[in-house]
Amino acid sequence: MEYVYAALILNESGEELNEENLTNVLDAAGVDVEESRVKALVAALEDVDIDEAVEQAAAVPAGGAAAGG
Amino acid sequence: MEYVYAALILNESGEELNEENLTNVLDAAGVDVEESRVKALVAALEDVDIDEAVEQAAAVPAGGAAAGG
Amino acid sequence: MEYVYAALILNESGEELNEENLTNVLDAAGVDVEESRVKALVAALEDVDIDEAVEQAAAVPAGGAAAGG
Amino acid sequence: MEYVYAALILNESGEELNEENLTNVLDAAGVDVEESRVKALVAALEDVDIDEAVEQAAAVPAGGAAAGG
Amino acid sequence: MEYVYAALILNESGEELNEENLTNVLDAAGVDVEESRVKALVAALEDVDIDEAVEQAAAVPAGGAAAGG
Amino acid sequence: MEYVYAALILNESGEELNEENLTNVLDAAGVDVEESRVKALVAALEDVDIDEAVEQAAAVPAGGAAAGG
Amino acid sequence: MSAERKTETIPKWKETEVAELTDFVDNYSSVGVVNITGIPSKQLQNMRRSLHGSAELRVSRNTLVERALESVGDGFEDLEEYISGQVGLIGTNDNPFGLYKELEASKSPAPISAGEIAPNEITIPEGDTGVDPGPFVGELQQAGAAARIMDGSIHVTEDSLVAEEGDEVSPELANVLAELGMEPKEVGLDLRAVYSDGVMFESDELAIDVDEYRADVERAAAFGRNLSVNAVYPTEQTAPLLVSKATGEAKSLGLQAAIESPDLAPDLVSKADAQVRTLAAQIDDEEALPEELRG
Repeated sequence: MEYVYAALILNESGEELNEENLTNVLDAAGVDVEESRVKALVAALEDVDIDEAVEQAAAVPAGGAAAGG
Repeated sequence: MEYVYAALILNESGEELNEENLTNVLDAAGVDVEESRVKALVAALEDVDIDEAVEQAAAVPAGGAAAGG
Repeated sequence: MEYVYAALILNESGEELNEENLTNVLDAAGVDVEESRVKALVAALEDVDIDEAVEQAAAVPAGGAAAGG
Repeated sequence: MEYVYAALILNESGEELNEENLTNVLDAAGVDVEESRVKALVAALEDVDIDEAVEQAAAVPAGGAAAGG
Repeated sequence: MEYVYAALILNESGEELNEENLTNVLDAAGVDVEESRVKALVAALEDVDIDEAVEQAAAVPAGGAAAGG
Repeated sequence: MEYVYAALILNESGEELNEENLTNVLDAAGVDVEESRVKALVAALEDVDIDEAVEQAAAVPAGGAAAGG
Repeated sequence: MSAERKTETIPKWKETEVAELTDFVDNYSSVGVVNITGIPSKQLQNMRRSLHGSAELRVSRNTLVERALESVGDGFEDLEEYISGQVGLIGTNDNPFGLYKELEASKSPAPISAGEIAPNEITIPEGDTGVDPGPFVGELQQAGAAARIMDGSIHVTEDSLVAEEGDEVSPELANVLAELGMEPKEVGLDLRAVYSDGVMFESDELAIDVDEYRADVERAAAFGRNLSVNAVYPTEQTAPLLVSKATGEAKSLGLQAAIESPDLAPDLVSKADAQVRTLAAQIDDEEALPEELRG
């Protein structure tokens, strides 16, 4: 998930979500970055409204419901 | 949440979750890092099993919300 | 509620949950402490497994679930 | 959670939610207070309407709801 | 998702899940194959137990839509 | 399921879902193709709205739903 | 044997017919045997016409059909075991499963006559027959139905099985069914078997459950999504899910570790409140509780 986390940081910081920035964040975290995965993620997120997807998660009780199952 | 994401990336890369590493990751993402938040994060996570906490989120069934409805 | 919160803090700090400690916490928070209530609370919690109760509550979606409904 | 509990006691007693007061409450409970977490919490709660957040929680019957899932 | 489906076919046929085989399957289906996506898929699946991952419901508000309802 | 996956790839690539194309995809994946299964699948899917079925699947995550219930 | 056969005289027309049938079989990738028993010739003509383009029906003497199948060989002769009674050959270059579907869909209900064999179970449903009291009650009962007079008309009091599959229909039963307007037969070209590209399919193998296939498609799609998300291989469809998942994980961690983040603060407050309420719920002594928490 580290690639996705990195994308979300960029989304919050307001920096552009591109291959270079993603690679930099992952590099800084000591991740052995695979270019193809960076590419794939950027491509996949191109048309995604990230904020909306984030909000959807917010609607689901994080950590909570476990016991509910 | 960017601080938390940064912690999650470090957790996956296996790098130590300390102030310096966190700051580096956030810096690379263009975040204007607040030292006290980084410190607080490190302190908050000191005794926490991150993998377990993450898994608990996973335990929320996708349909979780639906189930509640 | 403040009395119960005070009990929860003591539970986490590991300090003994007794009248004196409860009173100190509440005092520090500027609460006008009622002795009888402190007494009653300490007595009432004697047979309660606080950690269990707290965990049980954590299983409840904090605020979130509402959205799920 | 002790930092959050302490903040909520202050909210109920009507005392100002600042670093000093938080530290005092936690100190009185024997917590080994970390300044950075106190700072971060005060900052985090700055824009939060605590009473509203509490009400949201109240809307979900404690302990119960999860079982419903 | 065609790349994922291709991986699933290879997983069932027992053929090795590598770039060449994936490309062949996609080619045969008339997909205009992107090398980087193939690479990323192979990398993503490297340490994954596909049979398990397939059965495990994507622990996500997949019901996302549902959550809103 | 490999036959169904193959059909889903063709559905995404936009190629016609016929016996020849299905067989080619499965062949490329090293599947020992049974002609009769291909035939039955093609005939059966003539009456299935694949896009709708896929969307339906998205609304009810496999496995997850059960866990949630 | 061969000497005998040589002396056998085969009329010219038969030879021609066999040759045509042979051509027919040769022409199609799939050839089947259909039962046409009980189909009036006019209806058969209509069916023949409605098949036009997708399949062709050919009716001839069974012995000649068998001879043609033998002369083609190549496995087609195995169709002989399905030839009995009134049958025809059907040929198509389309999918045999599709052919079966088409033929089934074109069947229409029809009344059954005395002496015919029930093609499936026949059940007279519970309900008001609308028939005035009279000897029909007895006829129903004789046919095996639970019947009596209620509210001025004859009622069947429960779903009554009056014939099993394969039973011969008695004159009494045929009468009763006719009176009730029931049409328990499905008339149409009944495909017994198809020999297709070297494989023999009997009718039960040709019957496909579309719902099952639909369910398979859903399952396959769900599996694809699961894999995409669980292996963190984002696709256009699953990228939002992965974002949500990552957010959920961060939130879960944040709440469990009580991380002081503005994004989490409201949830942390809610969580604390929920904990207080849960704990309070376990306190029996109301003296120990503030008013808002008293049971």
